[in-house]
Amino acid sequence: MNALFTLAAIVAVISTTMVVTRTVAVHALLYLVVSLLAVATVFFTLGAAFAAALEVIIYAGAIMILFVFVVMMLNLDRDDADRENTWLTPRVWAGPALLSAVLAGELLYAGIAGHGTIVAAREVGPVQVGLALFGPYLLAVELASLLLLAGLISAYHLGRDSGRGG
Amino acid sequence: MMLPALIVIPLLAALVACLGGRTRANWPRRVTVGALLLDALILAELTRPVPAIGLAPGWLAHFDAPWIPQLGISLRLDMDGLSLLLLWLTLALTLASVAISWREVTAHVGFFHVCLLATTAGIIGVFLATDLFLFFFFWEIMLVPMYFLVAIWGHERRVHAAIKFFLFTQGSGLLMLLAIFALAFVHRQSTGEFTFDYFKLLHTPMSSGTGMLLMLGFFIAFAVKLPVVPFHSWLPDTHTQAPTAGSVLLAGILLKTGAYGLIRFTIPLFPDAAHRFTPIALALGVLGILYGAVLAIGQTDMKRLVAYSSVSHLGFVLLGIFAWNTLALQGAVIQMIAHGISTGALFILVGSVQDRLHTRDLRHLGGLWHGAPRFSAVFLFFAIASLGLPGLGNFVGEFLTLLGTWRVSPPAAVLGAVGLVMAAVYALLLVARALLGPANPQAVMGELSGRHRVTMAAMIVAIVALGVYPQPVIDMASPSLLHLGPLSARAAPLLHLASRQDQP
Amino acid sequence: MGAVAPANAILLAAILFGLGLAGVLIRRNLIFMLMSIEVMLNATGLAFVAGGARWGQADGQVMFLLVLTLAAAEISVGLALILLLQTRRPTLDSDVGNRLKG
Amino acid sequence: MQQLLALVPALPLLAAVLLMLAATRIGTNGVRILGVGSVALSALLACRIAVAQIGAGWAVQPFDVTLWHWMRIGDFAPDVTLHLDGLSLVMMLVITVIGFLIHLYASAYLDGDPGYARFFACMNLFVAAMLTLVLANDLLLLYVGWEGVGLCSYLLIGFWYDDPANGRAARKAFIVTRVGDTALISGLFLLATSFGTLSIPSLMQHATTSWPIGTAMPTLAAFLLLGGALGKSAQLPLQTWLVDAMAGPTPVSALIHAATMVTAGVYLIARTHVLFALAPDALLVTGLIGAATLLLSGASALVQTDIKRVLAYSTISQIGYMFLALGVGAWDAAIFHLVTHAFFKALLFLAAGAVILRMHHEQDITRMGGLRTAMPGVFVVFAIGSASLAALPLVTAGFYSKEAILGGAWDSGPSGRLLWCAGVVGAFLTALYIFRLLFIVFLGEQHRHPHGVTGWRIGVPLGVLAILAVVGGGLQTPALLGGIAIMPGILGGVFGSASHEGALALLPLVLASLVPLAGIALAWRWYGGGLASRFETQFTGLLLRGWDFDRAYDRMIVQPLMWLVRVNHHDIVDSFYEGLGKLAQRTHAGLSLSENGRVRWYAGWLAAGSVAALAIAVLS
Repeated sequence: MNALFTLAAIVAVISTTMVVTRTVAVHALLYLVVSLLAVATVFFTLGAAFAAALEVIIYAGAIMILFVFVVMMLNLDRDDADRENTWLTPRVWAGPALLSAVLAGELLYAGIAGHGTIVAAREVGPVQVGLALFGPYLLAVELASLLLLAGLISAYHLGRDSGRGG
Repeated sequence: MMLPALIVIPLLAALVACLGGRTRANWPRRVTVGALLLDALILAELTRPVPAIGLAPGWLAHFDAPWIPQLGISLRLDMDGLSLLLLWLTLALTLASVAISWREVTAHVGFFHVCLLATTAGIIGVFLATDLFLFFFFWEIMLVPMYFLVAIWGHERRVHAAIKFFLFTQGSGLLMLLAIFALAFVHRQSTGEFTFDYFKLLHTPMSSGTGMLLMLGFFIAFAVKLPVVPFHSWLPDTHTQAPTAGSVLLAGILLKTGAYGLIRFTIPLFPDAAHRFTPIALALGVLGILYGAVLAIGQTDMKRLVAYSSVSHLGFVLLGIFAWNTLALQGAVIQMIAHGISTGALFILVGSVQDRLHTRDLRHLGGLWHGAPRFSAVFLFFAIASLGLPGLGNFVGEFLTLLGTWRVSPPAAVLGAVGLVMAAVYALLLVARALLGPANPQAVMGELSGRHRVTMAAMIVAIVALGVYPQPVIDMASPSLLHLGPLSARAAPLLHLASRQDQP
Repeated sequence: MGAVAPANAILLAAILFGLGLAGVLIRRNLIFMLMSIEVMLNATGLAFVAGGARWGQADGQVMFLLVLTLAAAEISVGLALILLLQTRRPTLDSDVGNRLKG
Repeated sequence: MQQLLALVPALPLLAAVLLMLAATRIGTNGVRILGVGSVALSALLACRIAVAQIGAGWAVQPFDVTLWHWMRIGDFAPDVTLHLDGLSLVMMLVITVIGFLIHLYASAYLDGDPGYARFFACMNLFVAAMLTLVLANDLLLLYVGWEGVGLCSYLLIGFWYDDPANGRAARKAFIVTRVGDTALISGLFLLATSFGTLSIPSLMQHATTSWPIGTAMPTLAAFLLLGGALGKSAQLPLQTWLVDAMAGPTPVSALIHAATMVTAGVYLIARTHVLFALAPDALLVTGLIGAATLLLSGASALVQTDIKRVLAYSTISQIGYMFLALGVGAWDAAIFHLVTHAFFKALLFLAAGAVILRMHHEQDITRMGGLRTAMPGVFVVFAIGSASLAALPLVTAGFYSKEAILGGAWDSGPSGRLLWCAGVVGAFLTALYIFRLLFIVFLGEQHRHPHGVTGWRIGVPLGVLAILAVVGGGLQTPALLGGIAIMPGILGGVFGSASHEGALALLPLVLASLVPLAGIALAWRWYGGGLASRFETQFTGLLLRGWDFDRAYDRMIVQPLMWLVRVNHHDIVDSFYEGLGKLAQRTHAGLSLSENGRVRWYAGWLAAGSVAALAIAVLS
């Protein structure tokens, strides 16, 4: 299990790095899917099978499909990729990268220094999650549904405008 | 009931002027004049030799009504001779402002007169209120319409000037508000009563440090208004940019609220602290006289020059107030009135130059005498009044002030007298650059209009009368200043010592 | 089979978050920025799940579910906006869209 | 009759106000009648009052007229009270009579000037102010007249306002005298604070009773009053304005120099002589200043080429004589010289004016010459005036008054002898420069022909003044020469009975009378043939510029002040507040840079903030 975790983690990090650095949007998108799948594996190793399934279905499935559609509609071509290249000079990325590295370093430091004993993960099954969702978190679930509704309506509204060509 | 009427009538008139001003341009003007005359009638009724029954000696009228009794705030108005004098000055100069704006102001006539009346109402309130909270209320009320007067009808850099004016006065006003609250709390600590009543707050016992801090709070608020160097710098900008009527109101009356505040509040409320503050106040007064004069000499903008001369003149008022004797105080009061008239008149004259020639720049003027001898003669008259020629009102004020100051500090009096020499320099430079010299084809202006002429004539008569027979003014003001009598008596031994050391 | 330590998962989350942030900061193309945001959200979800696994409680996964909802809603609106922008202005450069400048 | 005293200053004042208000309506003739008539009436009234008040032995019955109470503040109660005694009577007569003659003359001199009415309004105001000055019973009222005189001099010197130079001269006159006035008003403060009153009689009484001779207080007070007097009377170091004051029309110069203004300082000291007597130091300084002024400006007069500037320096010099007299305590001699000086200086100015008028406003004497034949009348009166100024023995008024002064100086101890020497040298200089002027202008070759004739309104005043300049000496003569004592009689009530005449030694009298003759002889030798610049040394330029006082003041006072004014033109204090505003604006600009609308920057700042917050949380 540990080996699987390690492998998945390495894949996740590498593919995420690729997401950030690719110039062609579709490539980046594919790497993102890989990254999400790797994280889904991590979830699985952590004993959160339900979350892993959701990650694959909704993230890697539904959301990424949205991305694909949009990227297709945008008609990105060679020029866009070249432009991305010109935007990615070291002068541009050095500062933000350093900042992010510092932040990540701080988080890592906090993660390492924060706890005393290492405890193994305990499995949490879909039943438990379901009971929690429709028990104490009922209100949150309802709010989330409202949020999704709002997202749906606004996306529809905006998309309709864009369909008419503004 | 007459005292609140004095304040309410202009406010009501403002409402009426505003409502009817849409269609007929002269309607607001007439309403304003009517309201001012009505006020003047009431004031004339109040100007009687015998005070009403049941009032403390020196007080002429009284009004009291509860406002926020829980906090000890009431609508308390009282009038004594000093207030009465300043109210007369207020009404007269407001009337003059209306008269000279008759033709000059054509945009938003209704709102202009609303602002004028609202300012007047605020000023009247300031001169009457004897509840500190109410006083502060009026103090702030007079600012806002004045701000609009400058910002809407002013000249080139009016917004800058208006904001500067507002920031200075508002900022210093907040200091005063703090001091007022602190004073009320100090009073409650010592007596258990929470009140803003002026008469109850007099003689509030407090430690000397507290007294000094609170005194400074009041002093700075009034010093900004007066204005005292180094708080003067809003004044030249505001005066320069304000419309003529605004300048007249500012110079003539608004500045006097500062002096009034010093006489009415700062000194009686904190006599000991104020007394310890005397050397600094005298130094500031002298500094104001000289600094204002030096700056006035260098100006090429006529309005700015007159504005700086105001700084110089009001330095005398500060000297007079902090000289701690009746002579100097009387001098300060007369100087206030004379300055109101003479500087107001100068602003009117400069305003009419600006109105006709569209410039106030002395470098482009000159030779006005050729085209307008009468105008120039009047201009010369007020310039000379402003440099303190004996026989005119300003001289009486300056002389008495300096005479009183000499008792406290001869060097201060001598330096003040040096200021008179500088006054001659700037006044004559103003005259020479504007009026004298060869005829200038670009600067030909006609004579004054009828309304201007009447206004000017009245002001000339007033300033001459003040110069040759100031006794009525002195008599009217003396009871109010005698309130300060015990203070100066208390101050006397100390001062005597000081003057001993100072005298050669 | 050795159990995975949730602490390590937290570390992974931190790294992914950092990468995502770097993406947001570095990329000028809105599409890439949105993707990077997804990465960051995902990292957050990972942290929640790891926390839940540490204590054996369902709350971590509930939170992940909520984050997921949020991501879905956000991405749908965001993509719609991108489409709109694309039709209005022929660029997805985030630096050009600075009309909100104070 | 006593109540009518108020009318003496009131008539010219009223006429001035009327002239200002109704100038355009009454026409030139109206202006003439009103302007000249008011002073004439005033002069008649003054004479009538004089006749009524002068009793046996020429003693004057003093009286007061209180017009109204000016103000009452506690104990300080100055009144508007007129006081007539011998001194003010003499001054009043001089002012009104000479003033009237000058007005009459001016009515012709200024014919056709567009500012005719304005001119007479100012002239009348001038006379009114001067009368107020001399009749005031209260120093405060005196100060009103004092400043009023300054104002009128300003208005009249700058009368031809087209030329900015005239305006500058007028401003200079006003401001320089005002410097002196500052000293005077400080003296007023001192006196009023010490005694609680400014009424002259009670001041003098208080001073004698409470201030011992030679102590600090009377000395300080006397010095302050002296400062005022120096300014008004154009004595060192405040003499510079008077020469420039020649920018005004000639009648104005005559009025300023003869009847009004410059004599005010002499009058002030004479009026407060009790105080000065308490301050020997101040008196000594007065005498020394007088002597120095006498010599310095006499020397300057030697080289001037402008006819009016010669006379101006001459006036400064002659007032120096009066100060010298005051300095040695010869009060009545000073006033006597004031009177005779008024006669001959008015005569000289008016005659010079007649010359100038007929030479097309030419004032340069190097372009004149030989006018004797064309203007015999003017020549005669000018010669009489010059003789009187030079103190030609026995036949001129100037001789008697100058002898009175020198005699007074001779009698007053060792310092007096020194001053006497200065006076004698001054007498020599006086004779030299005035006859130089006379010879250059009237003798020698004729360069230009004068035009026109001299009318009666110019001729009559000249004639009257010429007579006065001769017979004026009859007011007071030394014992050796008849011992007439009209002046001492009139002034006796004020100064006490002085008795110089008995003590006057013969030797100095003779010596002093011969000196002017020597001066005239030298002038004849040098300039008798008309124009010749004999007196040319390297000092000439310095003398011409009046010893460079102007330049020194310019360097020491005017330029530093103007530098300050220029530097501080924009108000340093204000720049502090404006700086606050600028600071706020800069801060705003800086902060709004961060608000650049670029979402990545916001994210970056967000991240930076998180980094900082985490760093605090983690590392602490």
